[in-house]
Amino acid sequence: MSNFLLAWIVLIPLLSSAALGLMYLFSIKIVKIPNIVFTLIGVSAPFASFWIATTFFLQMIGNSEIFLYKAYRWLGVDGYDIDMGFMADKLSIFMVLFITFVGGLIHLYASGYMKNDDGYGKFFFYFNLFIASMLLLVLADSPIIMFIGWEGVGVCSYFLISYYYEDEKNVQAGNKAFIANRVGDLGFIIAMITMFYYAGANGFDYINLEASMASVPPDVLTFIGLALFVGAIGKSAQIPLFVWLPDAMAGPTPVSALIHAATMVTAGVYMVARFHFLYDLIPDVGLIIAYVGAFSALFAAVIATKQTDIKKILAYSTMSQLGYMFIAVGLGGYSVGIFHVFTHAFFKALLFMGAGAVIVALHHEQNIFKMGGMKNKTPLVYFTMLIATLAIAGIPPFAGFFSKDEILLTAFGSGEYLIWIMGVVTAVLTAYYMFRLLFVVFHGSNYKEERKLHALNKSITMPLVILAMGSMFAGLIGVPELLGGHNLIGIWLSDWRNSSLHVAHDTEFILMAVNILAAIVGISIAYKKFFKYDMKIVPQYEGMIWNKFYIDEIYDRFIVQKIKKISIFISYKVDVNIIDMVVMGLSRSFIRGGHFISKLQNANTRFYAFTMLIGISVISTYLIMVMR
Amino acid sequence: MQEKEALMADSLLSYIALAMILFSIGFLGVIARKNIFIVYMSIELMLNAINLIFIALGRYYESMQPQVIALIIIAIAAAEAAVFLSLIVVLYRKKKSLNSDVFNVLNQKDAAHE
Amino acid sequence: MDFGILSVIIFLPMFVALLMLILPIGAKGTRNIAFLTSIIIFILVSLVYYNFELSGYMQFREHHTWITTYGIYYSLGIDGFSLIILMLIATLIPSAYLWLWDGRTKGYWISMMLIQTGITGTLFAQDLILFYFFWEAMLLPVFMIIGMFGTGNRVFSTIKITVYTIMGSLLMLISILYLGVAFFNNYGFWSFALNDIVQITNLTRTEEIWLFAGFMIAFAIKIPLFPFHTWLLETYSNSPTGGVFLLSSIMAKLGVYGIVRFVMPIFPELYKEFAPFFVWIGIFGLIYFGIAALMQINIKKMFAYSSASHLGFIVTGIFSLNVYGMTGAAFLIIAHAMATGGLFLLVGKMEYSLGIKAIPALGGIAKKAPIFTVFFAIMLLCIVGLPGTSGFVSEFLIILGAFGFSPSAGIVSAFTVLVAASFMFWMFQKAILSDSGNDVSQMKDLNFKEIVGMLPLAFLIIAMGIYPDWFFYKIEPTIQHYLIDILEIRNY
Amino acid sequence: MMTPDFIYLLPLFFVGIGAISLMILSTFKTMTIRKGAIATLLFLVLAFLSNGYNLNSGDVVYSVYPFVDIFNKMIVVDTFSGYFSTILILGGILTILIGLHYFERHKQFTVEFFSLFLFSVFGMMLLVHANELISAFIALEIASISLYVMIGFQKVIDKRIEASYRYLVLGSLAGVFFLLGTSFIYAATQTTTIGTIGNMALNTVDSNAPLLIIGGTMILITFLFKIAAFPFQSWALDVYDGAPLPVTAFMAATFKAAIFGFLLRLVVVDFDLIRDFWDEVLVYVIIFTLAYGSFLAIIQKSLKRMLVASSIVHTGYLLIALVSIGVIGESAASSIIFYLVAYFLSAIGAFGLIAYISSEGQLRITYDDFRGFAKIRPYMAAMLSVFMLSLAGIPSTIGFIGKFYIFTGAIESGYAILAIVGIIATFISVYYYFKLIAVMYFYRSSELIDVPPLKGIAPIVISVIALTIVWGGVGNTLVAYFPGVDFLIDMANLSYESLFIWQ
Repeated sequence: MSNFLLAWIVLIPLLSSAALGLMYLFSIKIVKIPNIVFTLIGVSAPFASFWIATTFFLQMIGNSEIFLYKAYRWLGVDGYDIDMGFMADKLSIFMVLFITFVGGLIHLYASGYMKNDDGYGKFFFYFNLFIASMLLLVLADSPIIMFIGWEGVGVCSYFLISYYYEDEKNVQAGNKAFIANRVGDLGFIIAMITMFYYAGANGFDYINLEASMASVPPDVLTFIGLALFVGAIGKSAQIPLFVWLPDAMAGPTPVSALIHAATMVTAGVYMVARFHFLYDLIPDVGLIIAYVGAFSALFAAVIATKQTDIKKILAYSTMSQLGYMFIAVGLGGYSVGIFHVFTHAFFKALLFMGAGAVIVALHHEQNIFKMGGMKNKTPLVYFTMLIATLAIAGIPPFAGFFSKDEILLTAFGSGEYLIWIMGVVTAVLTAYYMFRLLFVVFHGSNYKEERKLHALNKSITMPLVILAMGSMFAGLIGVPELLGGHNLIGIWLSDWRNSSLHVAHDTEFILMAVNILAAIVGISIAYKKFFKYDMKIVPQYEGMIWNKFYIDEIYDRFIVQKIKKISIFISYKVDVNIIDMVVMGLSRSFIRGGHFISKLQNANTRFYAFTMLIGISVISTYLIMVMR
Repeated sequence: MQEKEALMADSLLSYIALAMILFSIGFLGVIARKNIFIVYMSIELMLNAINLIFIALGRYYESMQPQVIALIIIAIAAAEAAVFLSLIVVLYRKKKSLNSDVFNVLNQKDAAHE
Repeated sequence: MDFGILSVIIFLPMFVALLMLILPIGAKGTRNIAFLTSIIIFILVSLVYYNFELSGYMQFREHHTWITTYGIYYSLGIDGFSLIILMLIATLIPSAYLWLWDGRTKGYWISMMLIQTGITGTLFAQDLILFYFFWEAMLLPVFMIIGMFGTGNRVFSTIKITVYTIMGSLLMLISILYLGVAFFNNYGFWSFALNDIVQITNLTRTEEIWLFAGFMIAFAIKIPLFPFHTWLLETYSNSPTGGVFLLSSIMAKLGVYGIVRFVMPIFPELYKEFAPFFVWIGIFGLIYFGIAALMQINIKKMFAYSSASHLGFIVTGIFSLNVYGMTGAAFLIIAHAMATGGLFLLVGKMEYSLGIKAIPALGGIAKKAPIFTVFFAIMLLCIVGLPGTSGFVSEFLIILGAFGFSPSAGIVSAFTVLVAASFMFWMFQKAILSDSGNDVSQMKDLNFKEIVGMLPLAFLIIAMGIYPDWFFYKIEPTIQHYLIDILEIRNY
Repeated sequence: MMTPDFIYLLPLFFVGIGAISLMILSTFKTMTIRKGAIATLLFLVLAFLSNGYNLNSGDVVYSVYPFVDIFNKMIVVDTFSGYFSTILILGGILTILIGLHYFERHKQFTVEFFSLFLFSVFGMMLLVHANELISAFIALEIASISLYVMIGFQKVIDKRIEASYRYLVLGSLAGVFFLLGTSFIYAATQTTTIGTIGNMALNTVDSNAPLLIIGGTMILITFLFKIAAFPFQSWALDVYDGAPLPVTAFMAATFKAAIFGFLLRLVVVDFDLIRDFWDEVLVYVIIFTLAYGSFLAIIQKSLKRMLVASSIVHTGYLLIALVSIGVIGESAASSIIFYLVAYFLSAIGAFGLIAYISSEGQLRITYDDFRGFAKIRPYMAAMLSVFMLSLAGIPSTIGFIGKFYIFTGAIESGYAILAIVGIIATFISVYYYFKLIAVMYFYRSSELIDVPPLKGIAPIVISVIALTIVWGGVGNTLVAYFPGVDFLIDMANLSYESLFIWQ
């Protein structure tokens, strides 16, 4: 069995990234290397991984075999081994497939988008490194190996967000992302360590953990579950750690498309699904997850309705969609969640790339109210965007509809009506703000200046088309039985399926209708307000929503500034004025004592004789006392 | 016989008491008097007090040894006297004064000079 | 009489240094010979490493009487724990020499060689007086190198570190003498050899606590642990690159080494009894120094705080009384030494060519010096403890150990993932990446020698992150030996 | 083997004859300083050789009373005295060798100075040979009086005269107490011979015991004064500071050794029962001495005064060992002897080197005068650093070994508190010793640049001393068949044993 190929799925992008990095340094230091070389290596890597993954996929069809490959003993302390192991089961291989596929397309897109950037090679170095880490995250067979990938994607996203590092606020955005992720990682590590001590007795890979999970006391399980979920929150930008995601849009658009829409942010969802054996045992934690998801979804959707920066809108919508996914996984419908991850990857990547195309065409203009009328100027972009928007809004038969419908079905079916209501409201809002964007950008007519549009070359448009296909038909693999399809994704991920919910068919129909209705309502509101949208001046928003509920400011005021104050207090007050004072004060007191003593050295013979007399008398008195 | 012993002991004690008084006077002189001549004389006084003790002891023990010691001490005192007097001369030449308190260039306040 | 390879490793640099001192050779010649010496020593050390057997006991013993009357022996030996530090020294010093290559005077090189002698001697000594001997002797060249080649208020900081450190070591000396006397009263003959001292049985508990304190304070000052750290800032920010490099990456670790080598075997009971205290001191230091580093303007002071924070973490590891924590500590000693050492070298270059240490006055380095930035980033990520670098493995293990010691300690110590990241990335952004309009045109990128010098560090950092196991197997028996034979903890 | 008594007295004889003959020679006009120095050296070397012969000839440990019928056991010649005579004669030789340059440069010195010098050496040697209180007093006075004169020899300089005067007054004051003590002891025991006193003291009536104790204490007070221990230390700073540098070196290095030589003999042999009364006093004396010396030394600007103040501290260390004699006789006594050697070497090296440096027109007094000295005279700076390290007791110098013994002995005899106080004093001393090294190495050069070049005998001697110090620190009989630390310790032990041959 050619299990070692699993390692190569990760290894190929890793090696190519290493090669790219060295070549980049070489090219900036010694002799320029033409971009085409970088392009070939960089773009081919994910597709190669995709091809290998496909072979495994094909082997898996029909049977529920799990491929394991232990490359080497990563860490062996005291007879306890942790292996650098790779595991391909249906979940991970499924993830790998669309990560490599969408990732490859985005590489392709980036090769066109970045072609005039002088850091071209560096960009692909980061991109491949990111793909490698993401694949490691997905394919890892133990939490700790997963954590390596987990952090790898984090640092890649840091470097890619602060890609244009000359501008300070980009780097700050990167820092923000990294720190927020780190807060999550803190939870992850704590969870991992706890798991190690309570369940790691006979092996730390998922299989053994799953086996020994039952023996863990329930409160510890809850603790682990919550801590893990903190990690997921950090990665997937849910309340309260979502603040980094909007700022992360500072990076180049392909980065936003790949990392902050399609792959990395969904790692949290994947992790919850991966640890389903844990979360199955603690449904109440699952419920918390679902509520957090629902709140985040609603919250982000509300904020998105007032944003003017096209990428920010998409960022918030990403967060909102992630909220949907967490609703699903929280309620045990892991397969549903993954399904939405899958579809979302397509249409969200597509949206970002379309937005990127528009931005490029308009010479890096990002405010939607400075755009308009793109429909005629870039029809292809328009149509692809339209498809994607329909998909995200949840209009059948586009991809988004099925997954979202299943999520809401899960919510309703497991009796969490509050969550369900929030989901529906979110759906309305989603449709509203997405079409608002679409109308303003493509139908609106306040892009007056007649500058020549920036041309879009093949490598940008082609991925658009492919992804458009994806977002049109990706949903079809999950058509519910109800509509005569048989839910392939559900069958494929049968182990991750929430078997415990049974909803009557007519209820299901009603729910579907509600969803479609919600979408239509949203679209019609958007149509009313923004179709044929024409205003001479860019609207200035104020208020809570426009200011994102002041969350950033609150964090800054109540956390960052406080810590800075403490830091200054410690390093400039405590250390200098207290601890060092003690040390130096001691030495100074010695000097002072010396100066005092030296008064006795007054060079007066009679005084010296007198001191002698005193000394003698003291000693003699002592002797007499002793001899008594 | 016994009375003699006792008598001698008493007289010895009185001698020693006298010697100690002289000794203390000498010491006080060294401390109290400014004039270096008198300081010198006080020291001589102390030495002689000790001579007195030795001689009294010699009489008490009826041995010659203390007498010899006393002589030796006198000799040493003479040697010291030589040095002392010459120093007094030099000091007087320098400061035109016999007040011992004026010789204080070595005090800590303005140390660091040669 | 026969001197083994260890003696050669100790005294070769010293003899070379003295020779240089006498011979009329210029700075350049001295430098070349110093570099050659370090290479030879590296070869010798690799021989030692190769021949080192997998056991927790002392190897390569050398045992000669030195001062017979008082049973002071010239006694050397290494076990796994010293071995890795030895490997570290032998690897770091040639790279450091490559970095200090240009513009250093003769005295600088001689001091460096003498420091090397002191360090290795401290590492090998198996006799308390001999240890103290090297421990102090190591201080003098440091005193010289900081005072003569330092910057800023160097004389003050030199006197401060010297007096401060000597205060600690004098307390240790008193404890050593007391132990020697106790041994004499116990067995009727004098000996200061570690193997004999550990057999003392006639100490009352009070005495033991005092002696323990004497040792611990000496080492705590060297490390430095929480209340004894105020010498750190001036010294680090004022000392020259070579000095701060050795101070931060090796000597601080020798404090930890001293705890493991002497305090643990001599006072095993107290070691176990006070373990919680030191674990928490370490964690407290980790967070305290981490927060203190947050707002430092002077980049060297920031690194000073950060290494103090990591050393606190190391202390947590060695006191966690289980194999994970101790192995992690040993691993972090190496990882941190390489990362911090590399960072100080890089910063030293920056200071050398730009003449500024203040973070706000920097910025835009990345554009000028990409390779510099790449290495800087690697070291930084190791400090931050990113998976894939050696930093993560060690931090993970120490957290594991701390958790095994007490879950609360484990959870608190997990905050290390936040501590370093918070200020390191801020510094990276301000000083290296973002272009804040300062004139950094003087900044040169690394030349060939510097790249060669930095490569082994970077390579090891990454290799130890990706394949840590390969670096463990020589040390693990030693840790087991400590735990099972010395501390007699079987079920950790 | 048997040697005629005369041989035993040869060292004393040579020095005494030398003193007298130099006094005669000094009347000749043709006699220059250099010639006088050479003559002095000649006699000292003769004494040294004969003394070495005594040490090596015969048994390892020997003790004889030469010419018993004449001297009646007033003078003893044993390994102990031989060992100390070695130190003293060596001190004399080194002082002359180092100070020669100084004596030549400063006009006021004449050949009589050397005669006085030899007299003081003679007195000190007599002191360590003395086996009887009065002869000890005579020896003490010979040494002191000639020192009084030597100090005031440059009578044009105020401070010399004053120092001499102060020393004279206070010294004779202290001497009187010695005599007082002697008289009490005689009253108690009817003898002044060491050894007999002890025996008498054992079987004397109790009513006499207080006399004995008070007398002993009075003698102790004299010696505390001479070694500048706490309540009697005030003179030291002035006198040493006022004296010419070579004389200061001589006093600091050798006189202290001589005093301790006799004190040790007295205490070890005779005053067993008195010692118990002293111990508690001495503990306080030590603590105050260390504190006083440290406090004084830490604020000095003048290097000379700093060294003097620190010599008070070293007195404190020596007294620590003196206290611990009560419990662990041998090791404590030998630790005193060893430390005396260590301090002797360091002090004579430091003072001598400074004397040599400031023998030119411009004088280097304060720390600041030594700024950047390493740039001008690297080798001298290195030597000076070695002496400072040795005084501070940093490992790899003999000073460390000395401190090591003292503190070990203190702990062993249960005076851990004294050891800690000593350690603290050491810790403070690190500050003021290292300050000099820092000043010499870490600063740009100061304006004082005219330093005598490394020529003449003095630098060689000083460097030899420096090497000896380092060798004494790391010396190991296994490294080479060359006397190292062990050798010194064995010598110390032997000389200690020799005290008990007749008891």
